[in-house]
Formats: sequence, C-alpha cells, structure tokens
Amino acid sequence: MSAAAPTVRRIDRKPGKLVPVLVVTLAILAIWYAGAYWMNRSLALDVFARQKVVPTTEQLVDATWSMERPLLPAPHQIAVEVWKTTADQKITSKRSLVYHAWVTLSATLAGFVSGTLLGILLAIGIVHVASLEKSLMPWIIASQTIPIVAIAPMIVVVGYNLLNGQLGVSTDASRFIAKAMISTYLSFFPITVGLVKGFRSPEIMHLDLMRTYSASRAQTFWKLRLPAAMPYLFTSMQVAIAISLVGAIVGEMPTGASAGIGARLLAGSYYGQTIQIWSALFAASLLAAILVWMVGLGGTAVVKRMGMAR
Amino acid sequence: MTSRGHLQPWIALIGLFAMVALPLDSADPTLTLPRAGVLGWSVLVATALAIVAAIRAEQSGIAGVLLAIAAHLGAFVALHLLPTVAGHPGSGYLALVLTSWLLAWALVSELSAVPRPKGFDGLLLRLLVPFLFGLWLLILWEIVVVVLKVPSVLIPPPSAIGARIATSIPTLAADFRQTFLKAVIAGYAIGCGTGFLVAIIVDRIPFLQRGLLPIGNLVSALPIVGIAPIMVMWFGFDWPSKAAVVVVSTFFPMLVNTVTGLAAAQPMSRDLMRTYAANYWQTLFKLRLPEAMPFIFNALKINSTLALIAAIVAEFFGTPIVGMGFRISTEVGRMNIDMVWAEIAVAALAGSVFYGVVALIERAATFWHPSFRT
Amino acid sequence: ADPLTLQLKWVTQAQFAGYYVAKEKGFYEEEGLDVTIKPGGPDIAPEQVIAGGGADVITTWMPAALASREKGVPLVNIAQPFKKSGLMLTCRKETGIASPADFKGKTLGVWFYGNEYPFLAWMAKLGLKTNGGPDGVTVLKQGFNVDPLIQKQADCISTMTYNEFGQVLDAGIPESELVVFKYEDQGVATLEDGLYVMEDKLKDPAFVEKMAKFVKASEKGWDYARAHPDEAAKIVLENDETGAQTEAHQKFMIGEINKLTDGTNGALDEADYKRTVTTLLSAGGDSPVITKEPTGAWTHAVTDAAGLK
Amino acid sequence: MAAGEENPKADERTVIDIRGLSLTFETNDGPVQALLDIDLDVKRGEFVSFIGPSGCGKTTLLRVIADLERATGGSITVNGVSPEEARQNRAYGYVFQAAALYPWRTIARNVALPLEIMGLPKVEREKRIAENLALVDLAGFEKKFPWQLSGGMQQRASIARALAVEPELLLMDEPFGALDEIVRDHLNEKLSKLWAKTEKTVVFVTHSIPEAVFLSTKIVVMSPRPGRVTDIIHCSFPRHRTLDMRETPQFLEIAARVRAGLRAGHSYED
Amino acid sequence: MAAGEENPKADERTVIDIRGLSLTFETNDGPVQALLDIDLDVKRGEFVSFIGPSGCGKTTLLRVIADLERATGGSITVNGVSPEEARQNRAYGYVFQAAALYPWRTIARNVALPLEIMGLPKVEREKRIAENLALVDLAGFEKKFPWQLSGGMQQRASIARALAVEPELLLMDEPFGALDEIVRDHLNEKLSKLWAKTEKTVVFVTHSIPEAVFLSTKIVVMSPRPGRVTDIIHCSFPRHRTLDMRETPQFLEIAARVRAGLRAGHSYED
Ligand SMILES: Nc1ncnc2c1ncn2[C@@H]1O[C@H](COP(=O)(O)OP(=O)(O)OP(=O)(O)O)[C@@H](O)[C@H]1O
Ligand SMILES: Nc1ncnc2c1ncn2[C@@H]1O[C@H](COP(=O)(O)OP(=O)(O)OP(=O)(O)O)[C@@H](O)[C@H]1O
Ligand SMILES: Cc1ncc(C[n+]2csc(CCO)c2C)c(N)n1
Ligand SMILES: [Mg+2]
Ligand SMILES: [Mg+2]
Repeated sequence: MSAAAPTVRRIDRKPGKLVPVLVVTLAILAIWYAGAYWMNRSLALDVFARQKVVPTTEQLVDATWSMERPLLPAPHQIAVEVWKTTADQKITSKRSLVYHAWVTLSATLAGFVSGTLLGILLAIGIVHVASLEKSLMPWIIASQTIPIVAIAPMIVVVGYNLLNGQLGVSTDASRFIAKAMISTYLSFFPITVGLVKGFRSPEIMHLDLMRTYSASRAQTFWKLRLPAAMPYLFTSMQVAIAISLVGAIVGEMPTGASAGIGARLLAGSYYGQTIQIWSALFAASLLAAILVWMVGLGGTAVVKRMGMAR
Repeated sequence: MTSRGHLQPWIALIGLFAMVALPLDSADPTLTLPRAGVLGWSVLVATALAIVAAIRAEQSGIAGVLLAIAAHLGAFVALHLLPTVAGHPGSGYLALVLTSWLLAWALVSELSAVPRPKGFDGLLLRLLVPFLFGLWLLILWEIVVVVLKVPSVLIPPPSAIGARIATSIPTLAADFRQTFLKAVIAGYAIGCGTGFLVAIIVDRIPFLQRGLLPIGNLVSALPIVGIAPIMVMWFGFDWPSKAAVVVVSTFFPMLVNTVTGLAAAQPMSRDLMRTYAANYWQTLFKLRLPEAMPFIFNALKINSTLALIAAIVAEFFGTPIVGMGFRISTEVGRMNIDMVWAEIAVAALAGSVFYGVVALIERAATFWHPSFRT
Repeated sequence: ADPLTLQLKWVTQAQFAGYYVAKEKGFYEEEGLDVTIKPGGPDIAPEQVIAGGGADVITTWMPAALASREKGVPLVNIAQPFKKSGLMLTCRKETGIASPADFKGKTLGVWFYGNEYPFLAWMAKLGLKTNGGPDGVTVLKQGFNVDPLIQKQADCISTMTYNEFGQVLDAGIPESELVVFKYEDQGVATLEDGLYVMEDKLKDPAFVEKMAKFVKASEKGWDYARAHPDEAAKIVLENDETGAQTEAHQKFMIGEINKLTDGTNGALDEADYKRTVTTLLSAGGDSPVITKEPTGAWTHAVTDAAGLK
Repeated sequence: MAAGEENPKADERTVIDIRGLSLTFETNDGPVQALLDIDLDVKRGEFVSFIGPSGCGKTTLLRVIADLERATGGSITVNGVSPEEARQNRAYGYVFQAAALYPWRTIARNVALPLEIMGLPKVEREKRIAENLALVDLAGFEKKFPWQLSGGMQQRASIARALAVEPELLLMDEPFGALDEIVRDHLNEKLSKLWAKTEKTVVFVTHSIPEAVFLSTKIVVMSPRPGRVTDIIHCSFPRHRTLDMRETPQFLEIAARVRAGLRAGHSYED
Repeated sequence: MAAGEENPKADERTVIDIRGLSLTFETNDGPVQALLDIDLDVKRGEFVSFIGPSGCGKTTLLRVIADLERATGGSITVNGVSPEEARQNRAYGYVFQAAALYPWRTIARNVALPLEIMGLPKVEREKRIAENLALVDLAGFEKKFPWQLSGGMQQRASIARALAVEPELLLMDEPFGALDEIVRDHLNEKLSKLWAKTEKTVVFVTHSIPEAVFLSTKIVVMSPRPGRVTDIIHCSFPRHRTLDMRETPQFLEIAARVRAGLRAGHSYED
C-alpha cells in the first residue's frame, strides 16, 4: 500500500463541532430528564398523596417534570422561564434576564480587565524584584484564602459607603465599583500565578542569549519572557474571566440585592423559586462560556499570529 | 550587600531628625522622643547606628542586625506609646512609625539579596522575609486602626484578633475540622481528580473533546453562590454539600489546565514516541503527563485557595452550627468582628500552608522545568 | 431637599412598604426630605453600614441593635413602627410535634446573622440544649428559603408570618399539615423592625428635627399602606430592582405586615422594650447576646418631636 | 495492496522501497517542495547514507521512511508494508538530529524509555542500558539529567537510546554531528562492527564524506530545491572495515566522486 | 580591579586573560569538576580555537568568558574588565552550540533581535539582516519560522544573528557542527576573510581538526575529567588563507600535532 494521491500536504481541516455538540447535548438532556424524574419523584408522590390519588406512571412522570418547586427542574421548564424573561421582555425591563446579564457583565469585564492588569503587574514585579517575590508572594496567596464574602461587606462598608456616602459617587456607580473590586480581587490571582510560571518558562539557552546581548530587563521581558508566557497567559485568562464572573455575582449580594444575575439568584432563592434560580444559573453559565470562549479565541489568534501554533 | 544606591537610609535620616525634634502627641507638644526616657533614647541611638551602617553599605551582617534592632525597637516604642496618643498622634509619632517602617523595608531588601544558603538555614531565611513582611503589615494595621480610632466593628486591631484567637481555640478548631478537614479536603480531591480524569477522557476521545468541552465550559463558571443552595437542597446541610460546591469550583481550572498541558509536548518528543509506536497510554504517561505537570500544578495551586473560599462561602447557605463559614456569617451578625477576623486568620493560615505544600510537591515533581533550574 | 439615607435590613419587599409608600407618595418630599432607600440582604449588617457612615438611619431587629450597642456601636431606637413580632417556628405535623415539649431530639432550622437570639432565649426557657445532644435539639443554620421543611431535612423551620409561611403554603403544604409556634404566643417575642440611629448624632437638635420629620412621614406611609394594601404592594413591586418579586406574594405579605404594624403610632412602648431585654438576658449560653441591661438604648425624643405620642 | 504488485523488482530482501516520492510543505509563505520524485530501494543488511547540502531534504526523507511525515505523492513501503504499519510493528530505531532527551528523566532512564514501552523486563533493561551507555562512553553518567551534559554527550545518549532497542532497521539523522573527530572515528568503527556482526539495515544521514564512504554500502547524494537524488554510489568494501582503509586509493576515489556530486548540488561558483 | 595589576604580561592588546581558572558544578550526583587550572590569554586580532573530546569543558570555558557561567576559582578579565562588565558593554557576539532561535519569530526577525536590543534604526537593521542572511546562504528564507528550516539552516541563521551584531569579539560554539563539508568549507573561507579584513578577535569551539588548523592563529587542545588545557599550538599561516593551503606539509604537520594531543585526551586503547 502507498501514500499516494493528494498533491498538497496535510490540509488538516478540523472536523466540525456541531454534530458532537448536538449528540452530547441530547445525551445530557436525556440524563437530565431521567434525573428530574428520579429526584422529584418523592415530592410529587407527596402531592398526590395529599390529594389522595394514586397516580399512573404517566401522571407521575408528568408531575415530576412540571413541578413548581422541584428539586431539579426539567430542561423545558428552564427553557420556558428563560424565554419568558428574555424574549418576552423589553431588554431594559427589570424582568429581563438580558438586562440583568448586562449589569453583571459590565462589572465582570471591568473586574477582569483590572484584575488582569493587576495580575500582570504583580507577576512582572515578582519575576524581576527578588524582595517582592520573597515577601509578597506568600501574602498574595494568603489574600486568596480570605473568603471573599467575608470581606465583601467590608468592601461595601469601607468602599461602597466611602464612595457613595462620603465621596458622593452615585449609588449605581458605587455598586459597580464595589462589584468590580471583588472581581478584580478574585481574578488577579490566577493571572499572577500563571504568568509567574510563564515568565520563567523560557529555555535557559534563550535567556543566556539575552545575557550575551546584555539586554536590559525590559528588553528581555518584551522580547523573550512575554512571548514565551503567552500560552500561560491565555490559559490563566480563561480561568480568570470565569472567576471574574463569579466575583461579580458574589459582589451583587452585599451591595444590596439589586440588579444583576447574582441578585436574581438570591431573590430566586429567598422565594424558593427553583426554576428562576436555574434560569439565572443558565444565563450565568452561558455568559461564562461565551466569555471563556472569546478569551480562548483571542489567545489562539495571538499565538497564531506569533507563529507559535504549528 | 551590594553598593546599589539605596535611597531608604537617606530618607530615614530625615525621619531621624523629625523624631528628635517633633512632638509625639499633638495634645501634649512637650512630649518628644528624647524626653520619653531610656526607651526614647535607645530608639534614637539604634536608628542612627542603623542608618550609618546602611549608608556605608558595609559587607556584613552587621548592617542587617542593626537595621533589625532599630526597626523593631521603633515598632515596640510606637506600640508602647499607642494608648497615649490614640486619636491625637503628633508628627513625631508619625516620623517614628514611618522611619521604623523604612528601616524594616531596607532590612527586607537586604535579606532578599542574600544568596540563599542550603538546608535548614535557607529554609529559615525563606520564611523570615515573608514573616517580616506580615509582621509589619500587622504593626501598621494596629497603629492605623488605633490612631485613627476606627470602630472595631469595622476593622478590629490585630491585638484584639489575637486575643480572640487565644480565647477561642476550641471553637476555631471545631470549625477548622468541619470546613477544612472534611469539606475542603474531600471536595478538593474529588474536584481535582475528576477534572483531571475528564481532561484525559476528553483528550482520549476527540469526539468528546469537540462535543463536551464547549458544554463543559458552560458548566464551568457556575457561580458558587448559585450552586450552593442547590447543593444544600441535594446533599443536605452537612459537609457533603459544601464538598460538592468545592468539587464544582475546582473542576474547571483543573480541566482547562490539564487539557492545555497535554497539548504542550514538543513536536520532536512526540515524534520520538511515534518511532517507538508507543500506544496512547504510554505516550500519555511517559511524555505528555510529565510535560503537562507544570500546568497541572498550576491548577492544583489555584484550586488550593479556591477550594477554601468555596467551602466557606457555601456555608453561608444553611449548615449545621459549626464551620468557618457559619462562624463568619453569624459573628458578623453578632458584631463580633474580631471573631470574624480570627476565622479569616485561620483560613489564611490553612490556605497558605495548603498552597505551600502543593508548591513543595511541585518543586519536587517538576524540578526539571526551566523555572526551577535557574 | 435635605438628603437622608435609610438602610433596610432585608431586600425590597412589602415588609418595608411604609417607607416605599412614603417615598412614592411624596410624604418625605412634603417634609423637605430627599430619602434614599438602600435595600439590604443576607450579607448586609445595617449596624455595620451605619457605623461606617453609609446610612443615617437603619431598620433592624432590637436584639441585633442591642448586641451592637454592647460591641461599641451606640445605636439608639428612635421609633418602633412594628408593634408585634412576626417570627414563628413552623413544623410538619407528621413529625409528631404538637407542643414545645416535643422538640427534644428534633432538628430545627434557625436563622442566624443576629436573628437567632429570640430562639436561643426560648430554648433556654424550655431548658433544651442546642448543641445536638439527645436531650436537646439539633440546630441547623437555615438558608433563605423554606426548602428544608419541604424536603424534610428539618422538622421545624423558622418562618415569618408575612413571608416564609406564605411560601410553605404556596409549596402545596396545607395549613392542616402544619403546626406553628408564634414567638409572640410563647412569651419570647422580641421587637422587630425598629428605626435606629447613632447616639452621638442625637445631640444635634437639627438631626432630631430631621429624624422627626422622617418618622412622621414614614408613619404616614404605614397608615397609607394599611388603608391601601394593594396599591402598597404595587409600589413595592415597582421598587424591586431584581424584578423577581411576584404581585401575589407581595399582596399576601402586606396583609400580614399590616397586622404587625397595627396598634402603634411608631413610638416605642417601654413595656415591649423591657420584655425584649428580659428575654435576651435569659438567653444565656456561652456567647450571650447582651450581658447586662443596656442604658440609653432608646429615646422618645424623636417621636415626641414628631408629635407621635 | 502488496508492495510486490507495484514494484516487480522488490524481492524478499527489500526493506525500503521508494518510487516517485514527492513531498510539499505548506507554509505561511507559500509551498516548499522538499522532495521531488525520489526513487530508492534498500535491501536487508545494507548500510545506506544520505549526503547532500544543508536543506536538501535528507531529514525529510528519513522522516517519511519513519512515518513521521506523509508523502504527498509517489509510493513507499517499509518491510513490504506502509511506513505506518512498519512503525506500528516497531520495525526501526530512530536517532534525531537533535538529542530530544526528556528533561525529567536521568540519562539512564532516557535510555530505558523505549525499553519500558516495549515492555522489556527490568533485568534485561538494565543490562542493555549499561551496555549501550558504555558503548558511547557514557558509563558513569547514568544519574545525570540531560541539561547537565555537554552537547556531544547528549547526542551520544540519544544514540545509546536508539541502539538499546536493537532494531532490525536503524534510521540515524546525523548522529555524530556534535562529536569530535576522535570520538567520531571511534564510534564509526563501533557502529561498523555492530552492523557487520548483526546484519542490521542502517539508513544514515551525514555531512561527512569520509564517514559516508567508510560506513556505507550505498551512498545517496542529494541536491536541494527541490530535494532530488542526484547520484547513487555503491561501495563494495568488505563487510568488516577498519579505519586504515581510509587511506586506500579506492576509498579516495569514491570520496572524490561523492564530493563532486555534492559540489554540484551547491551553487558556489568556486 | 584592573587586569594589569594581577597579570603583568597583559598588554593593551590583551582581550582575554585567564589565570588558574577552575569551575565545579554541583549536581544531584556530587560535584563535577568541569574546568581545572586553566591559563590562557588571547590578544586582539587572534583567532583561537578550542578543540577537545566531547565533555572536556569547551562550552563551559566559552560560557565563562561570556559571563554565562561564573568560575569557582582563578581570575579572568575580558577587555581588561570582568566578564560581567564586558558583557554589559556588549563586547562580544555569541553563537550557541544549538541554534537557540525564538520559535515565535521569523528568521529575519530572529536576526533582528540583537539589533533591536542595541537600538539600531530600522533601515540599518534591514541592511544587516539582508547582508548576513545572504552571507550564510539563507536569502529567501526571511519569512520562514525556525521549525520550518532544516537543522543546518537553523544553525546558519544563528550564525547570521551573531555576525549581524558586528562585534569586536566573536565567541562561537561549534557553529558549523551541523553543516556538510562543502558548506562548511565555504563558510570557513568566508569567516576567515571576514576575520582577515576586520581584525576581529574570534574564540571558536570546533571538533574538526582541519577546520581548527585552517582558521586559527592559536589552537587550544583540551582534555576531559577534569577539563584542562593540554597543549597550545600556534599556527603562523598568513592572515589571508585559502582552502588549498590545506594540502601543504606545514598544515598537515600541525594537524597531526593537534590530532596527537586530541587522542591523548581520549581513553581509547587503539
Ligand atoms: N515543517 C516544515 N515546514 C516547512 N518547511 C519545512 C519543514 N521541515 C523542513 N522544511 C523545509 O524542507 C527542506 C528540507 O529540509 P530537511 O530538514 O529535510 O533538510 P536536511 O537535508 O535535513 O538539511 P540539514 O542537513 O540542514 O539538516 C528545507 O528547505 C526546509 O526549509
Ligand atoms: N549545568 C551543568 N550541570 C552539571 N554539569 C554540567 C553542566 N554543564 C556541563 N556540565 C558538565 O561539565 C562538563 C563539560 O561540559 P561542556 O559542555 O563544557 O563540554 P564540551 O567540551 O562543550 O563538550 P561537547 O563537545 O560535547 O559540547 C561535562 O562533563 C558536563 O557533564
Ligand atoms: C440569612 C437570613 N437571615 C434571616 C432571615 C429572616 N428574615 C426574614 S425577613 C427578615 C428581615 C427582618 O427585618 C429576616 C432577617 C432570612 N430569611 N435569611
Ligand atoms: Mg537534517
Ligand atoms: Mg559543547
């Protein structure tokens, strides 16, 4: 046998993602429906028992998939709720998920951008200043073990109230800044850790080369460390943007349940609206997935442009 | 010590003059350091000696020792005077604090520049620098909070937190056991484990890589706050529901990092495996996993802190009446902010030790990586 | 107009209808006040907010206010629009609980975050330990909702007459399957939603004057809410930024709230205060809410100035 | 399809059979024709050297044989089957132009790598590691990590790794490039002896004309842009060779022919 | 400290002055004595070659000169100052044993790297890139990435990168290791011409005896374990050299002496 025929080498067309995604989605939906039945069964049986009816299997299945406060809502219930809160509402309405998603997204992006910048700055400092690495790094790590929700009220009191109460920044802006601060706080860390690793990843020989040029630290940084750290940077950024979103959502709690996906989640939770929680969760995940995907896309583009992808 | 032109000692010299001349207490202009007895004088002398040693930048540990003595004597006197000047510090007091701080900073720079000796001394030196940094963080915190009279329900002084820790050891220990030893450890192990396994499965089965990863990303960023109530609904009040939250939040970093790491092997190394007709698992274990280790450890490190936060946050949503998160949320309501900070201190300590252990394992396991070879 | 910030204890809901009505109906404006209402939430301690200067006046429960006072945040009650307590323990009948005597060995859901003090006082009165032993009760820190009862994770849970109890009913459990114990009936009721300010500010007559205007206008709001419950519910709904509240539930809530605000003009009844203090002092335990009888924790100066006697 | 159908000449001793093989790389900068219309066959027990100017496609051709690169035209069989199947049968050992040692393994464990993969028992592995490290004069460096070795030592380690497999077919890409003359002569002799003794087939890329002449039974001279075979020279020296053979007129004659072929591939006007 | 104080022999033409230099590496496996008691001086305009068996410390010595490794004993000055200062003055250009090209830069931009660092204007940069790529016969490959080049081409690119700097002192670690004889001869000639024309000082590591003899004014023969200098051989050929010089008896004689020194450093019993 021989490897003849094609005249051009390796036109590696990546196989599409559509079919696998569809198949996996269908499988997950099937498992989900089964799970919904299984988890809600005893609740549904309680309801029937209260009404003193013995349900047929069909009735039971139907009931588990249409409960108002299920343990696990059926996918179509979430879909309906999402539809009702997106397509059926003006996007500026407080009842529109799109509006809430936007509120959260803006804080997420602000937090992500500042977290990334902070993370990069810290990583640069740590890689270049020995006393920073030795004294700061342990405390950066310790800072991340402080439970954010515990310090969030303090951010609110010290930050939000300072801005809003003493500095006269508008309520909305103060809230936004407080949320973005929490996002920043959470997202800088993966960036710092990943980048420190990345900045130190160049081959020894490549660093030696820079030494022979007596390149300044800045030159070594821009021309060697930074390019070499790119794969680390983008992986870290993917983690960071997901965490930023979590931060923004967490930050929506102590600023006074207001607008945003976090507030939706909480409100849903106060009133036992399981389906509303799930639809907010769905919105959050969708948002996260889009953000992570976009960062990934940006990363691939940059790495390709740099000629590192083969 | 090299002869790099340090600015710090010169600024400290200005501070020294200010310490001599200016009053410590704005309510009592006659109280200056030279008039504060033996302590006051010893601070001035120590500071002067340290400045001279630092400026002459002599090749020796002497400068370091002098800096250490002056900085900490200064801190001691500042703390000693704290009750007297609370609410009305004089400019001399500020000079005392800032100068001591500056000397401590100079000390930290000196220590960082020292080539690290081997063995136990090296370890001590490694720990000394962050310890000093933290100590000064606490000293300044104490002084700022007391001097500015910040209400202790907002930010308590470290001394109050320390006192609270001392009197609440049994409670703190019980909370630690509940949150860290049960929820965090279990959740971390399961979360990192499944993240890793799923990454391998996804890597092994390209169909899943294309089908599951996009959907996996969907699940990835489920906010802790949102899933915590659901997990309580599903797994009950006790620690398993907290562990479940930890699992969900550690899963994604592990998945992403492992998938990236598995792709990191050099083309030539891969070719080598091809020439051996190594099968998938052999290539995985002998080439791609070792090459992925730096990435995997990256995730393990990020997760070690994330897990703790997740478990604590999860406890805000229904728990038995023990646990670090439980304590934090209820004590905030009771205005026992010192207890809240005591828990935070325990969390920070536990988290840092956890991280440190992972970092040590990383060093041992990826000693060959360029980042450790320099 | 004179700006003033009110920090609520909880999210925007009919529990605070009086303030929202007063704002929407222009009652504050009539008094020359420009009132900002900050909604709260589970992580907001209004006591902390006011200590940090983020609010001029807050609503909170008296046990929490007195606890803060001991911790160095000198809060003073200037008015008490809620006469009665809406707190109760709701149990499923099938657990066999018929009276407080049956609590032994059961699992009870309790709200913490400063709301647990009346419960601890009650248990102390019943002589039950709360650390999970066989001759005490097992206490769970209850989350925001009533799921533990519906999912049978707890035998009893804390509910407010105006909120969570309605949710239990909404969840399909009929009243006939429930047993409720109102704190009010058990003699351990403590004062809820009062208005508190920082003590030092009260030295300024102008501040007292401003607060008097605020309390007066708020009372007008509460009166209006009692007279027009449906409209009040709508006003609350419009002010809910999350867009998550339902009209039906807010209507139910305002109905129940009106029962609690009835029978007072906003001035604190000293007898209620005494009872609250006694209850809290009896709570005991290893971390008591208050260790000694507070002094100066309330004043009539504001309500007097507002002409509410 | 069986190799025989396509190439009637191939007999049972044919190890590598290449007909009209071409390969084009796609680059950001347009296609690069790396190999054009290569014909070559290698019989069992032959020692074939590729020689040619830098960039003429020697590495590429060796990689095609090893199934590390896929040809875009023509046909190739290894042991009568496709390179892919041959690779899966572990038909060959390969020495890369760069050492390609794994930094997390010591030298001994780097040599152990292919043996582990083939599932050899530990005793046998250790025997072969010791043997082959001694062969390339690296005894005593077992426990060092690759970055602690000099360039030439790394290259020798990678040769030991390939030899330890004891493959029937050895593909070597400039294995002695980073070695000095003495070591090189020494290893040339050892390789030649090994080959004479074991009847192995070797395909060898080199830049050194004497080396090629000394070792080979057949020298393939290549020229670049596009990579083609310009000459195939047979050396009929006895199987057992010694270094002094390099002074014989026959040797010098062949060397001259190779040099001429090589020079033709370069565009230098000298 | 000035070089003169310690070494009275050093005159103003001394570029490198090494006295009693030693270097020990600490490894997991105990210390490795890589260099022992080296004495050497290099004058301006000299062409010095290091030759010796694999692992004898040639690279290490070159790295000490370049301040990439710090000696653990003895003294060394470069241009009269410490290697560190010399490096900071950008006193030399260095060619590594492996190409060490940055994978994310094209060939042209790899050559541009040191020029960017030295802050040369764009026009000048492009002139030098074109010139030096042409010198190593890589014109036309400007836009390729390193991994799209053959091993020898990569090595030539790295030579072009070092030459583009136009340094007074060139340190080259086996620059022609991966090149075939023809290209090697060709580049040897070019390098020799460049050196003759510009009065550069070159320190050169090689494995090839003819190459060393052809290029050098001084050949340093080293032997391993521990790395020592065993012989220093002066070649007094004219500054302008041609390849046919290699047939002269004088050349062959020097080559023989080098070979003898080299063989002494090996432990082969042949
Ligand atoms: N991955 C690749 N992508 C694009 N072009 C490539 C690639 N690999 C090799 N080439 C090109 O193919 C040609 C032949 O390269 P090859 O490595 O086979 O040369 P070689 O004969 O081994 O040279 P050398 O003696 O220098 O190692 C070169 O022109 C090179 O630029
Ligand atoms: N980083 C290191 N750590 C430990 N040992 C080292 C290190 N670098 C080199 N060595 C050892 O030092 C000795 C000299 O190495 P060096 O690279 O200088 O040899 P070389 O003469 O350049 O050899 P080659 O011709 O093979 O390149 C070797 O024995 C090597 O094992
Ligand atoms: C975490 C948490 N704490 C308390 C309550 C109970 N609650 C119901 S209404 C209200 C406001 C009182 O003014 C409060 C505190 C809760 N549901 N969740
Ligand atoms: Mg090649
Ligand atoms: Mg070398």
